Amino acid sequence: MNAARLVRDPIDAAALVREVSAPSYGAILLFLGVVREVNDGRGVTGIEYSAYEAMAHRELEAIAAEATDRFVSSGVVIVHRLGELALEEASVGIAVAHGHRDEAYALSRWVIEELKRRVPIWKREHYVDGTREWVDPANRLVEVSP
Amino acid sequence: MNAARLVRDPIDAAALVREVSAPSYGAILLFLGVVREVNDGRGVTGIEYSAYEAMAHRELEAIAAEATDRFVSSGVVIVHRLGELALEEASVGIAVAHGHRDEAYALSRWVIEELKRRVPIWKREHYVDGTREWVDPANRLVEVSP
Amino acid sequence: MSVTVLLFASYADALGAPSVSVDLPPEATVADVLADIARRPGAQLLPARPLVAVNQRYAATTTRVSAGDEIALIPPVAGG
Amino acid sequence: MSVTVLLFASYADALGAPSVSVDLPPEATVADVLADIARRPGAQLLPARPLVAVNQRYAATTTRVSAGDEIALIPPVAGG
Repeated sequence: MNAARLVRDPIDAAALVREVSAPSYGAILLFLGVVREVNDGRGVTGIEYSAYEAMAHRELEAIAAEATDRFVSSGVVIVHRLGELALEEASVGIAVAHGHRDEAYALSRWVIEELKRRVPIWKREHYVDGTREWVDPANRLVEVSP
Repeated sequence: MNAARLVRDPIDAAALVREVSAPSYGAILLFLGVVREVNDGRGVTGIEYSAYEAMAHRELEAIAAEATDRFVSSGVVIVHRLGELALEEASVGIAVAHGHRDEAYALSRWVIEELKRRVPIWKREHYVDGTREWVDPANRLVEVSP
Repeated sequence: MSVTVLLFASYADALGAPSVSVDLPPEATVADVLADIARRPGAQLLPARPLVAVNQRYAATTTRVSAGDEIALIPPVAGG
Repeated sequence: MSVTVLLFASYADALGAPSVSVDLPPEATVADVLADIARRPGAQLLPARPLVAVNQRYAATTTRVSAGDEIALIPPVAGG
Protein backbone atom coordinates (compact mmCIF):
# COMPACT_ATOMS: atom_id res chain seq x y z
CA MET A 1 0.00 0.00 0.00
CA ASN A 2 1.05 3.59 -0.42
CA ALA A 3 -0.47 6.98 0.34
CA ALA A 4 0.61 10.63 0.41
CA ARG A 5 -1.05 13.71 1.84
CA LEU A 6 -0.55 17.40 2.49
CA VAL A 7 -2.03 18.43 5.84
CA ARG A 8 -2.43 21.55 7.95
CA ASP A 9 -2.97 19.88 11.33
CA PRO A 10 -0.23 18.32 13.49
CA ILE A 11 1.14 15.00 12.24
CA ASP A 12 -0.04 12.05 14.37
CA ALA A 13 2.89 9.63 14.69
CA ALA A 14 0.83 6.76 16.08
CA ALA A 15 -1.78 7.09 13.33
CA LEU A 16 0.92 6.88 10.63
CA VAL A 17 2.31 3.72 12.20
CA ARG A 18 -1.14 2.17 12.37
CA GLU A 19 -1.88 3.14 8.79
CA VAL A 20 1.24 1.46 7.38
CA SER A 21 0.92 -1.69 9.54
CA ALA A 22 -0.01 -5.08 8.12
CA PRO A 23 0.63 -8.68 9.25
CA SER A 24 3.21 -9.24 6.50
CA TYR A 25 5.62 -6.59 7.85
CA GLY A 26 8.35 -7.26 10.39
CA ALA A 27 9.87 -3.77 10.48
CA ILE A 28 8.25 -0.34 10.58
CA LEU A 29 10.25 2.86 10.41
CA LEU A 30 8.84 6.32 11.04
CA PHE A 31 10.90 9.34 10.03
CA LEU A 32 9.89 12.74 11.36
CA GLY A 33 11.49 15.97 10.23
CA VAL A 34 11.01 18.49 13.03
CA VAL A 35 11.53 22.21 13.50
CA ARG A 36 14.73 22.83 15.42
CA GLU A 37 15.75 25.88 17.37
CA VAL A 38 18.92 26.54 15.40
CA ASN A 39 19.71 26.42 11.67
CA ASP A 40 23.08 27.46 10.28
CA GLY A 41 23.85 29.11 13.59
CA ARG A 42 20.75 31.31 13.65
CA GLY A 43 18.11 31.05 16.36
CA VAL A 44 14.81 29.89 14.88
CA THR A 45 11.41 30.49 16.47
CA GLY A 46 9.24 28.76 13.86
CA ILE A 47 8.90 27.80 10.21
CA GLU A 48 6.20 28.55 7.69
CA TYR A 49 5.76 25.89 4.99
CA SER A 50 4.02 26.58 1.70
CA ALA A 51 3.66 24.55 -1.48
CA TYR A 52 2.51 24.44 -5.05
CA GLU A 53 -0.14 22.21 -3.58
CA ALA A 54 -1.51 20.39 -6.61
CA MET A 55 1.95 19.53 -7.92
CA ALA A 56 3.39 18.77 -4.47
CA HIS A 57 0.59 16.30 -3.83
CA ARG A 58 1.15 14.71 -7.21
CA GLU A 59 4.92 14.40 -6.59
CA LEU A 60 4.39 12.95 -3.11
CA GLU A 61 2.01 10.35 -4.54
CA ALA A 62 4.49 9.56 -7.31
CA ILE A 63 7.31 9.08 -4.77
CA ALA A 64 5.14 6.80 -2.61
CA ALA A 65 4.19 4.72 -5.67
CA GLU A 66 7.77 4.54 -6.96
CA ALA A 67 8.95 3.49 -3.49
CA THR A 68 6.55 0.55 -3.29
CA ASP A 69 7.56 -0.43 -6.84
CA ARG A 70 11.26 -0.38 -5.97
CA PHE A 71 10.81 -2.29 -2.72
CA VAL A 72 8.43 -5.15 -3.40
CA SER A 73 5.86 -5.94 -0.67
CA SER A 74 6.34 -2.70 1.20
CA GLY A 75 4.08 -0.03 2.64
CA VAL A 76 4.68 3.72 2.45
CA VAL A 77 2.72 6.65 3.87
CA ILE A 78 4.03 10.19 3.40
CA VAL A 79 2.49 13.22 5.11
CA HIS A 80 3.81 16.75 4.74
CA ARG A 81 2.47 19.59 6.81
CA LEU A 82 1.90 23.15 5.55
CA GLY A 83 1.36 26.39 7.43
CA GLU A 84 3.00 27.81 10.54
CA LEU A 85 4.96 25.30 12.65
CA ALA A 86 6.39 25.83 16.12
CA LEU A 87 9.63 24.34 17.48
CA GLU A 88 9.56 20.55 17.88
CA GLU A 89 6.59 20.19 15.53
CA ALA A 90 6.95 17.71 12.68
CA SER A 91 6.91 19.08 9.14
CA VAL A 92 7.10 15.68 7.49
CA GLY A 93 6.24 12.15 8.56
CA ILE A 94 7.27 9.12 6.51
CA ALA A 95 6.10 5.71 7.70
CA VAL A 96 7.45 2.69 5.84
CA ALA A 97 7.03 -1.02 6.45
CA HIS A 98 8.69 -4.12 5.05
CA GLY A 99 9.20 -7.75 5.96
CA HIS A 100 12.79 -6.99 6.95
CA ARG A 101 14.64 -4.06 8.45
CA ASP A 102 17.37 -3.70 5.81
CA GLU A 103 14.77 -2.81 3.24
CA ALA A 104 12.79 -0.63 5.66
CA TYR A 105 15.83 1.58 6.32
CA ALA A 106 16.73 1.82 2.61
CA LEU A 107 13.14 2.60 1.72
CA SER A 108 12.75 5.32 4.36
CA ARG A 109 15.97 6.97 3.27
CA TRP A 110 15.05 6.83 -0.39
CA VAL A 111 11.70 8.51 0.24
CA ILE A 112 13.05 11.43 2.29
CA GLU A 113 15.86 12.11 -0.23
CA GLU A 114 13.42 12.09 -3.16
CA LEU A 115 11.03 14.33 -1.27
CA LYS A 116 13.76 16.87 -0.57
CA ARG A 117 14.94 16.73 -4.18
CA ARG A 118 11.74 17.24 -6.10
CA VAL A 119 8.59 18.12 -4.16
CA PRO A 120 7.66 21.82 -4.64
CA ILE A 121 7.44 22.83 -0.99
CA TRP A 122 9.17 25.88 0.49
CA LYS A 123 9.91 27.06 3.95
CA ARG A 124 10.42 30.48 5.46
CA GLU A 125 12.24 30.48 8.77
CA HIS A 126 11.35 32.96 11.47
CA TYR A 127 14.37 34.06 13.51
CA VAL A 128 14.75 35.25 17.08
CA ASP A 129 15.64 38.74 15.78
CA GLY A 130 12.18 39.00 14.16
CA THR A 131 13.38 38.55 10.57
CA ARG A 132 12.10 35.92 8.13
CA GLU A 133 13.87 34.25 5.25
CA TRP A 134 13.10 31.73 2.55
CA VAL A 135 15.44 28.77 2.89
CA ASP A 136 17.44 27.50 -0.06
CA PRO A 137 18.86 24.16 1.19
CA ALA A 138 21.46 24.08 -1.59
CA ASN A 139 22.61 27.59 -0.64
CA ARG A 140 22.62 28.42 -4.31
CA LEU A 141 23.61 31.98 -4.95
CA VAL A 142 20.78 33.91 -6.46
CA GLU A 143 22.04 34.65 -9.95
CA VAL A 144 21.12 37.78 -11.84
CA SER A 145 19.17 36.99 -14.98
CA PRO A 146 20.84 38.18 -18.20
CA MET B 1 19.35 11.89 26.87
CA ASN B 2 19.03 8.15 26.80
CA ALA B 3 16.74 5.59 28.42
CA ALA B 4 16.00 1.88 28.14
CA ARG B 5 13.17 -0.23 29.51
CA LEU B 6 11.68 -3.72 29.45
CA VAL B 7 7.88 -3.58 29.41
CA ARG B 8 4.95 -5.98 29.36
CA ASP B 9 2.32 -3.62 27.98
CA PRO B 10 1.99 -2.59 24.32
CA ILE B 11 4.60 -0.12 23.07
CA ASP B 12 3.20 3.38 22.57
CA ALA B 13 4.80 4.82 19.41
CA ALA B 14 3.66 8.39 20.02
CA ALA B 15 4.91 8.35 23.62
CA LEU B 16 8.38 7.23 22.48
CA VAL B 17 8.52 10.05 19.94
CA ARG B 18 7.48 12.58 22.59
CA GLU B 19 10.02 11.21 25.05
CA VAL B 20 12.96 11.58 22.66
CA SER B 21 11.94 15.03 21.35
CA ALA B 22 13.81 18.22 22.18
CA PRO B 23 14.18 21.61 20.43
CA SER B 24 17.74 20.82 19.33
CA TYR B 25 16.73 17.89 17.13
CA GLY B 26 15.79 18.15 13.46
CA ALA B 27 15.25 14.44 12.77
CA ILE B 28 13.48 11.76 14.77
CA LEU B 29 13.46 8.12 13.72
CA LEU B 30 11.31 5.46 15.31
CA PHE B 31 12.08 1.81 14.55
CA LEU B 32 9.49 -0.81 15.45
CA GLY B 33 10.13 -4.53 15.19
CA VAL B 34 6.75 -6.20 14.80
CA VAL B 35 5.40 -9.76 14.83
CA ARG B 36 4.80 -10.94 11.29
CA GLU B 37 2.58 -13.73 10.09
CA VAL B 38 5.33 -15.69 8.35
CA ASN B 39 8.91 -16.52 9.36
CA ASP B 40 11.16 -18.74 7.25
CA GLY B 41 8.09 -19.90 5.37
CA ARG B 42 6.14 -21.01 8.46
CA GLY B 43 2.82 -19.47 9.46
CA VAL B 44 3.17 -17.66 12.79
CA THR B 45 0.25 -16.90 15.14
CA GLY B 46 2.20 -15.12 17.88
CA ILE B 47 5.53 -14.82 19.67
CA GLU B 48 6.43 -15.18 23.32
CA TYR B 49 9.41 -13.08 24.44
CA SER B 50 11.37 -13.82 27.58
CA ALA B 51 14.61 -12.42 28.98
CA TYR B 52 17.29 -12.65 31.58
CA GLU B 53 15.66 -9.49 32.80
CA ALA B 54 18.31 -7.95 35.04
CA MET B 55 21.05 -8.44 32.45
CA ALA B 56 18.85 -7.50 29.49
CA HIS B 57 17.95 -4.23 31.16
CA ARG B 58 21.60 -3.55 31.94
CA GLU B 59 22.63 -4.29 28.33
CA LEU B 60 19.83 -2.11 26.91
CA GLU B 61 20.94 0.76 29.15
CA ALA B 62 24.55 0.24 28.09
CA ILE B 63 23.59 0.32 24.40
CA ALA B 64 21.57 3.51 24.87
CA ALA B 65 24.48 5.16 26.71
CA GLU B 66 27.06 4.01 24.15
CA ALA B 67 24.82 5.29 21.35
CA THR B 68 24.60 8.80 22.78
CA ASP B 69 28.38 8.73 23.34
CA ARG B 70 29.06 7.73 19.73
CA PHE B 71 26.64 10.27 18.29
CA VAL B 72 27.17 13.53 20.12
CA SER B 73 24.03 15.57 20.93
CA SER B 74 21.61 12.76 20.29
CA GLY B 75 18.67 11.22 22.10
CA VAL B 76 17.93 7.49 22.37
CA VAL B 77 15.02 5.62 23.96
CA ILE B 78 14.88 1.82 23.71
CA VAL B 79 11.87 -0.22 24.83
CA HIS B 80 11.64 -3.99 24.51
CA ARG B 81 8.45 -5.83 25.27
CA LEU B 82 8.25 -9.23 27.02
CA GLY B 83 5.41 -11.75 27.23
CA GLU B 84 2.92 -12.97 24.64
CA LEU B 85 2.62 -10.84 21.51
CA ALA B 86 0.02 -11.09 18.77
CA LEU B 87 0.55 -10.43 15.06
CA GLU B 88 1.33 -6.77 14.23
CA GLU B 89 2.31 -5.99 17.82
CA ALA B 90 5.70 -4.32 18.35
CA SER B 91 8.34 -6.28 20.26
CA VAL B 92 10.87 -3.46 20.20
CA GLY B 93 10.69 0.30 19.79
CA ILE B 94 13.78 2.44 19.27
CA ALA B 95 13.32 6.21 19.10
CA VAL B 96 16.38 8.27 18.20
CA ALA B 97 16.82 11.97 17.60
CA HIS B 98 19.62 14.11 16.22
CA GLY B 99 20.12 17.52 14.67
CA HIS B 100 20.45 15.90 11.23
CA ARG B 101 18.98 12.88 9.50
CA ASP B 102 22.24 11.22 8.39
CA GLU B 103 23.18 10.69 12.00
CA ALA B 104 19.65 9.72 13.03
CA TYR B 105 19.58 6.86 10.51
CA ALA B 106 23.08 5.66 11.46
CA LEU B 107 22.22 5.84 15.14
CA SER B 108 18.96 3.93 14.79
CA ARG B 109 20.65 1.20 12.79
CA TRP B 110 23.53 0.90 15.25
CA VAL B 111 21.15 0.48 18.19
CA ILE B 112 19.02 -2.28 16.63
CA GLU B 113 22.09 -4.23 15.47
CA GLU B 114 23.68 -4.05 18.92
CA LEU B 115 20.42 -5.03 20.56
CA LYS B 116 20.11 -8.11 18.34
CA ARG B 117 23.75 -9.02 18.93
CA ARG B 118 24.00 -8.90 22.70
CA VAL B 119 20.82 -8.40 24.72
CA PRO B 120 19.74 -11.66 26.44
CA ILE B 121 16.19 -11.86 25.14
CA TRP B 122 14.65 -14.94 23.55
CA LYS B 123 11.57 -15.61 21.52
CA ARG B 124 9.43 -18.68 21.04
CA GLU B 125 7.29 -18.61 17.93
CA HIS B 126 3.82 -20.16 17.93
CA TYR B 127 2.91 -21.70 14.59
CA VAL B 128 -0.39 -22.25 12.85
CA ASP B 129 0.01 -26.02 13.32
CA GLY B 130 -0.01 -25.54 17.10
CA THR B 131 3.72 -26.15 17.64
CA ARG B 132 6.13 -23.77 19.37
CA GLU B 133 9.84 -23.29 18.84
CA TRP B 134 12.64 -21.20 20.27
CA VAL B 135 14.16 -19.08 17.53
CA ASP B 136 17.90 -19.06 16.90
CA PRO B 137 18.39 -16.12 14.49
CA ALA B 138 21.84 -17.35 13.48
CA ASN B 139 20.36 -20.77 12.68
CA ARG B 140 23.29 -22.28 14.49
CA LEU B 141 23.12 -26.04 14.58
CA VAL B 142 22.77 -27.27 18.11
CA GLU B 143 26.06 -29.02 18.75
CA VAL B 144 26.36 -32.04 21.01
CA SER B 145 28.59 -31.33 23.96
CA PRO B 146 31.66 -33.60 24.21
CA MET C 1 -2.10 33.60 -26.78
CA SER C 2 -1.93 34.43 -23.10
CA VAL C 3 -0.94 32.06 -20.29
CA THR C 4 -0.91 32.47 -16.52
CA VAL C 5 2.39 31.73 -14.78
CA LEU C 6 2.20 30.75 -11.12
CA LEU C 7 4.82 32.13 -8.73
CA PHE C 8 5.68 30.83 -5.27
CA ALA C 9 7.71 31.66 -2.18
CA SER C 10 10.75 33.87 -2.92
CA TYR C 11 9.78 34.20 -6.60
CA ALA C 12 6.33 35.54 -5.70
CA ASP C 13 8.01 37.99 -3.32
CA ALA C 14 10.52 39.04 -6.01
CA LEU C 15 7.88 39.77 -8.66
CA GLY C 16 5.35 41.03 -6.13
CA ALA C 17 2.51 38.71 -7.18
CA PRO C 18 1.41 35.07 -6.88
CA SER C 19 0.96 34.87 -10.65
CA VAL C 20 1.54 36.88 -13.82
CA SER C 21 -0.08 36.80 -17.23
CA VAL C 22 2.31 36.33 -20.16
CA ASP C 23 1.57 36.96 -23.85
CA LEU C 24 3.17 34.39 -26.11
CA PRO C 25 3.47 33.83 -29.86
CA PRO C 26 1.94 30.64 -31.28
CA GLU C 27 4.25 27.58 -30.99
CA ALA C 28 5.87 29.11 -27.92
CA THR C 29 8.12 27.16 -25.55
CA VAL C 30 9.13 27.43 -21.90
CA ALA C 31 12.11 29.52 -23.05
CA ASP C 32 9.70 32.18 -24.33
CA VAL C 33 7.96 32.25 -20.97
CA LEU C 34 11.29 32.68 -19.18
CA ALA C 35 12.36 35.46 -21.56
CA ASP C 36 9.19 37.38 -20.77
CA ILE C 37 9.56 36.89 -17.03
CA ALA C 38 13.20 38.02 -17.15
CA ARG C 39 12.16 41.47 -18.43
CA ARG C 40 9.85 42.16 -15.50
CA PRO C 41 10.68 44.30 -12.45
CA GLY C 42 12.09 42.10 -9.67
CA ALA C 43 13.23 39.36 -12.05
CA GLN C 44 16.84 40.21 -11.31
CA LEU C 45 16.30 38.38 -7.98
CA LEU C 46 15.60 35.13 -9.84
CA PRO C 47 18.26 32.75 -11.14
CA ALA C 48 19.02 32.86 -14.87
CA ARG C 49 17.20 29.60 -15.47
CA PRO C 50 14.56 28.95 -12.86
CA LEU C 51 12.91 25.54 -12.89
CA VAL C 52 9.57 25.47 -14.67
CA ALA C 53 6.64 23.10 -14.39
CA VAL C 54 4.06 22.69 -17.14
CA ASN C 55 0.83 21.04 -16.07
CA GLN C 56 2.42 20.10 -12.72
CA ARG C 57 5.44 18.35 -14.22
CA TYR C 58 9.01 19.62 -14.45
CA ALA C 59 9.62 20.83 -17.99
CA ALA C 60 12.62 21.59 -20.21
CA THR C 61 13.13 25.02 -21.78
CA THR C 62 12.23 23.42 -25.12
CA THR C 63 8.87 22.15 -23.87
CA ARG C 64 5.99 23.53 -25.95
CA VAL C 65 3.44 25.71 -24.20
CA SER C 66 -0.21 25.80 -25.25
CA ALA C 67 -3.15 27.98 -24.26
CA GLY C 68 -4.71 26.57 -21.10
CA ASP C 69 -1.48 24.99 -19.81
CA GLU C 70 -0.78 25.41 -16.11
CA ILE C 71 2.70 26.95 -15.95
CA ALA C 72 4.68 27.57 -12.75
CA LEU C 73 8.14 28.77 -11.80
CA ILE C 74 9.59 26.53 -9.09
CA PRO C 75 12.03 28.10 -6.58
CA PRO C 76 14.65 25.82 -4.99
CA VAL C 77 12.54 23.30 -3.08
CA ALA C 78 12.94 23.01 0.69
CA GLY C 79 10.47 20.38 1.83
CA GLY C 80 11.11 17.85 4.56
CA MET D 1 31.56 -24.06 47.21
CA SER D 2 28.17 -24.14 45.54
CA VAL D 3 26.83 -21.69 42.96
CA THR D 4 23.46 -21.35 41.30
CA VAL D 5 23.46 -21.31 37.50
CA LEU D 6 20.50 -19.62 35.81
CA LEU D 7 19.04 -21.23 32.69
CA PHE D 8 16.77 -19.62 30.12
CA ALA D 9 14.63 -20.42 27.11
CA SER D 10 15.79 -23.54 25.22
CA TYR D 11 18.50 -24.27 27.80
CA ALA D 12 15.98 -24.32 30.64
CA ASP D 13 13.82 -26.66 28.55
CA ALA D 14 16.81 -28.91 27.80
CA LEU D 15 17.86 -29.29 31.44
CA GLY D 16 14.29 -29.22 32.70
CA ALA D 17 14.79 -26.41 35.21
CA PRO D 18 15.21 -22.61 35.35
CA SER D 19 18.38 -23.02 37.43
CA VAL D 20 20.72 -25.68 38.75
CA SER D 21 23.08 -25.78 41.72
CA VAL D 22 26.69 -26.63 40.88
CA ASP D 23 29.41 -27.72 43.33
CA LEU D 24 32.77 -26.24 42.48
CA PRO D 25 36.33 -26.53 43.82
CA PRO D 26 37.96 -23.39 45.23
CA GLU D 27 39.51 -21.15 42.52
CA ALA D 28 37.00 -22.46 39.98
CA THR D 29 36.44 -20.85 36.58
CA VAL D 30 33.60 -20.68 34.08
CA ALA D 31 35.13 -23.76 32.41
CA ASP D 32 34.48 -25.78 35.59
CA VAL D 33 30.85 -24.66 35.59
CA LEU D 34 30.46 -25.73 31.95
CA ALA D 35 32.11 -29.10 32.62
CA ASP D 36 29.61 -29.80 35.38
CA ILE D 37 26.66 -28.73 33.27
CA ALA D 38 27.84 -30.91 30.35
CA ARG D 39 27.49 -34.06 32.49
CA ARG D 40 23.84 -33.45 33.28
CA PRO D 41 20.86 -35.13 31.57
CA GLY D 42 19.67 -32.94 28.68
CA ALA D 43 23.02 -31.18 28.26
CA GLN D 44 23.53 -32.92 24.92
CA LEU D 45 20.98 -30.42 23.55
CA LEU D 46 23.30 -27.51 24.40
CA PRO D 47 26.20 -26.36 22.23
CA ALA D 48 29.70 -27.42 23.29
CA ARG D 49 30.51 -23.93 24.55
CA PRO D 50 27.42 -22.01 25.52
CA LEU D 51 27.83 -18.33 26.34
CA VAL D 52 28.09 -17.59 30.04
CA ALA D 53 27.42 -14.45 32.02
CA VAL D 54 28.92 -13.81 35.44
CA ASN D 55 27.22 -11.09 37.44
CA GLN D 56 25.24 -10.04 34.36
CA ARG D 57 28.26 -9.60 32.09
CA TYR D 58 29.46 -11.90 29.35
CA ALA D 59 32.41 -13.93 30.66
CA ALA D 60 35.27 -15.97 29.19
CA THR D 61 35.79 -19.64 30.09
CA THR D 62 38.80 -18.52 32.11
CA THR D 63 36.80 -16.07 34.23
CA ARG D 64 37.06 -16.90 37.95
CA VAL D 65 33.88 -17.83 39.77
CA SER D 66 33.33 -17.02 43.44
CA ALA D 67 30.65 -17.99 45.93
CA GLY D 68 27.74 -15.59 45.60
CA ASP D 69 28.37 -14.82 41.92
CA GLU D 70 25.30 -14.70 39.69
CA ILE D 71 26.04 -17.14 36.87
CA ALA D 72 23.87 -17.70 33.82
CA LEU D 73 24.04 -19.68 30.59
CA ILE D 74 22.94 -17.52 27.67
CA PRO D 75 21.23 -19.23 24.71
CA PRO D 76 21.57 -17.59 21.27
CA VAL D 77 19.85 -14.23 21.74
CA ALA D 78 16.82 -13.36 19.62
CA GLY D 79 15.66 -9.93 20.76
CA GLY D 80 14.33 -7.25 18.48
